[in-house]
Amino acid sequence: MSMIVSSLKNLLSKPDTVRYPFERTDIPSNNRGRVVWDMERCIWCRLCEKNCPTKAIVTDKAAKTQTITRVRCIQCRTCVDVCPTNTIAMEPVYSEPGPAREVHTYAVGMKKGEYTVGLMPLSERDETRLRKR
Amino acid sequence: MTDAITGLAMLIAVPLLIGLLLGIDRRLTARMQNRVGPPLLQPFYDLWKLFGKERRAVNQAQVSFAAASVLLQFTAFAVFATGGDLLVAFFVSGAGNLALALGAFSSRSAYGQLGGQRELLQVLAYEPVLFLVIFILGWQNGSFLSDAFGENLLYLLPLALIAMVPVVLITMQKSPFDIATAHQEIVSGVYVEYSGTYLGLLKLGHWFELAFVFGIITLFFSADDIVISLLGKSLIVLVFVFLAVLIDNSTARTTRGDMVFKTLAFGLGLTIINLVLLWIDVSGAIW
Amino acid sequence: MREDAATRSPWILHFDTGSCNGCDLEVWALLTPRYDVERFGMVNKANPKHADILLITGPVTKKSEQRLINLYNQTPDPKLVIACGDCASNGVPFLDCYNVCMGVDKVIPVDLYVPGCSCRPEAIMDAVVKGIGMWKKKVEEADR
Amino acid sequence: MSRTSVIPFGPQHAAFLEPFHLKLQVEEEVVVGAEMSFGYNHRGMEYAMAQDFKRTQFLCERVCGICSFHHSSAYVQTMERLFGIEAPERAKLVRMIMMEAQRLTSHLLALGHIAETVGYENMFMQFFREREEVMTLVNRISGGRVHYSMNAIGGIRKDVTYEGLKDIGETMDRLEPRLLDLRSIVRKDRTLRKRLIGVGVLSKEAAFDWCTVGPTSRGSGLPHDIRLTGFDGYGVNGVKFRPIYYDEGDCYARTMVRMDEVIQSVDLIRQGINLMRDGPFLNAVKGNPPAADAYGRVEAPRGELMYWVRGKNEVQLDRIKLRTPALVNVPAVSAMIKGARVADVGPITVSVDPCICCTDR
Repeated sequence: MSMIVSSLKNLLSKPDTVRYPFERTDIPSNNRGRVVWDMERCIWCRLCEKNCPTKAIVTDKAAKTQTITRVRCIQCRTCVDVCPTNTIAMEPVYSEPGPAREVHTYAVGMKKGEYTVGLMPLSERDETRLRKR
Repeated sequence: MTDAITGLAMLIAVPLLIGLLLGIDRRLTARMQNRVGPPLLQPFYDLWKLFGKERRAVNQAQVSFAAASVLLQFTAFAVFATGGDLLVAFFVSGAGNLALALGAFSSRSAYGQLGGQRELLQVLAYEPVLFLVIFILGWQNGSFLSDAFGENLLYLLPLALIAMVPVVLITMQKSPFDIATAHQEIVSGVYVEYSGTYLGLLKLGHWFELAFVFGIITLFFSADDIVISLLGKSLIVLVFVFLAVLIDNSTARTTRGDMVFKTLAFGLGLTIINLVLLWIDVSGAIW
Repeated sequence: MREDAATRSPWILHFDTGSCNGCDLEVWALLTPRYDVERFGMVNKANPKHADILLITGPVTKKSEQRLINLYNQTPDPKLVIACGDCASNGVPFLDCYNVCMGVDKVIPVDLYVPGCSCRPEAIMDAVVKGIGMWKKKVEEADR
Repeated sequence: MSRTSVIPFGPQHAAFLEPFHLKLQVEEEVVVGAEMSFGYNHRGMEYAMAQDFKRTQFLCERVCGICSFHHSSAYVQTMERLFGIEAPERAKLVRMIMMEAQRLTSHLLALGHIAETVGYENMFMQFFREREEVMTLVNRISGGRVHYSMNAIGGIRKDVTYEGLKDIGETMDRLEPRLLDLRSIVRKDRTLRKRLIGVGVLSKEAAFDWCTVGPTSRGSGLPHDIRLTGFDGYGVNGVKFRPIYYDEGDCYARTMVRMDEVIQSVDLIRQGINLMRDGPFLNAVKGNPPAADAYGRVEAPRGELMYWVRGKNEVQLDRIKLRTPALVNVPAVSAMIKGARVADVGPITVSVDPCICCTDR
């Protein structure tokens, strides 16, 4: 087969493209998208916080919250594996891009899948840089 | 008077048609690569966006050369559209290409230099062929004035028309002959140092150049009925665009030496054979 | 009118500032048949002078810092910077690495962050669509 | 009159995906000298990887996204040797299947990249279309498109299900005829052959002297393949393959090595699926790495990838050292590039498949 034949064949066949924003792409059900908490089950063992390779998770036992910085999470699924009570689950949906780096806080008493949105705390270096402006 | 009006109408309509043609070209390319491709009006969006960008130039000479290039290409097409001399249009268009190359040379960027050099090589490769085709057209027609073409030359000059294929490939910046704008080698060659409005100007100049080259192709066909004549002309152009896209999608880029040699051998060879056949025909030997 | 046309023709410049190639591949996947961003008029120009959107991947190593600044300065206004991936957003997988600036926003202003390591092509496409939505604001900024 | 001018290629250039700088000295359009500089991608990975041996499992995937699974396989293999354990057979076969799947994505990327550098846009698109098929497959199997995160010290973290294996087999059946079509196109296409044959020749002796590995050395007639040493699934009884090599040593030979290896990978994946038996998939390890050293090597898509680790009875490692294939292949470009035309610089550099994030780390 030569490329001319292949080109003509492609011309006559349906394009391979997924018209994404207008059409859903096939994200598989086991896709490592983002982690969510079902706070009813959390026993505050802090294993997820300790095992997170990028320190994306912060557990606050006093305030009864689990906080994750979305841009710090590398979707390694370690937290899901170590959780003894299946509190943490991996959703196939990926985190949304946005103009700010979001921090999601899951607290006891929230409905399943609900969270409050905050902004990523600035490091010292960031603050000095912003002050300069 | 009517001539002037048709000429004026052509001056406005044809660049718009060229934009549409480039849209078709991009769409067709995408479909051959199994993609959906951009909307048909994409070239207009691109151009409009470029005119809205920040004006930034490396030096003043560059801007003057860009302006010169556009003006010359426009003049070439205007001469053609208003029924002027083909030879004048040809040389003015060539000067436009030279201005483009000089604009690239005026910046000290290595890619610009290479692009300018390659642009000149391209001119060297396709202009003799184009010149010979124009010559053979004019000779057959008995006049070089573009509005004096009223005869159907397609069956007399088929080989000369085929010789236009590499010329169209080069002017449309299509592989295998897109060496002056070789994206992966020298980024965008002659256009590399231009940005925003000035890049938009050069793109517009390129549209005028294409309008002139496609205009020459349309001269091959003509009929008494104006509708048939227009239909035939546009059909030839569309066939050429389709061929260009097909060749673009099934070849790798050649090197510069190959390009010059192949274009010259193919184009000049075919036109000369056509010329010889015509000459034999005129003397009444065969056909 | 001006921003309307511009939003239909965002030309991109992709620059790898020390990433693991994961997000770079996804940027390339965008250009190829399956995702084909040329539907939105997006073309990879690889030339800062022609670009509108800068897709930056990687945590910005010390050596590519200056190059990134140069590319940013060479891009004519209005322009948009998208940090693709976790490492471009805040450099996180490379926490302990000594030679990184920890994120694109430490070097040049960033308009959009794409989370994910590596970020999915859909996420980058979402970011570009969002970026196009921000274009009007950008044009006004450039006019000022 | 001869005048040399300098053309800078990179760090940001259309032909390269990654940042590396190539300073070419050209006369007209003939290259008379080339100077390469690296380091744009140097993050300090070796230091970071020595901080926590558990985290390194994920960090080593981020050394390079194109051969992430090979990196993590090499690392866990080294750690298994350090701990003195062996992964179960099922885990080994899963590793082999995923490594070959990644080889498919990597080689299809390299092939598409070569087509792109010679201005063959359509072929680039075709290769990437097939590549996307493999990408979605590995996404379905492992949950990630680029970083699979499947390996664990002592086996794999999660078993591949029966449906998963069937899915792999079906995808390979779908993919194979299309890859064979592409191979016949690459074999026959005249313009591509004209651009690649005889360009960037690296003789057998030179390939040996420059210590090249992987497809670069196999394109020069050295049948050198680490898979023959039988690590992971390649050592399982019943897996058969022969290294592919071409004698010409030019860009076209290197391209064809990759093209044939793509077909070979499909075959190896099928063999792996057929040999798969039920059984354990993880021999978990306890404790910190002992104060000893170990090395492990795998055949990454670009060639031999070697990890060397020395533990110190702590979570931290004393030293981790990796030797990546691109590190030895890329310098060989300077031997191929002399006397080439500027137009050939792209194909020559890309034909060794430079992976700068591996080289610089």
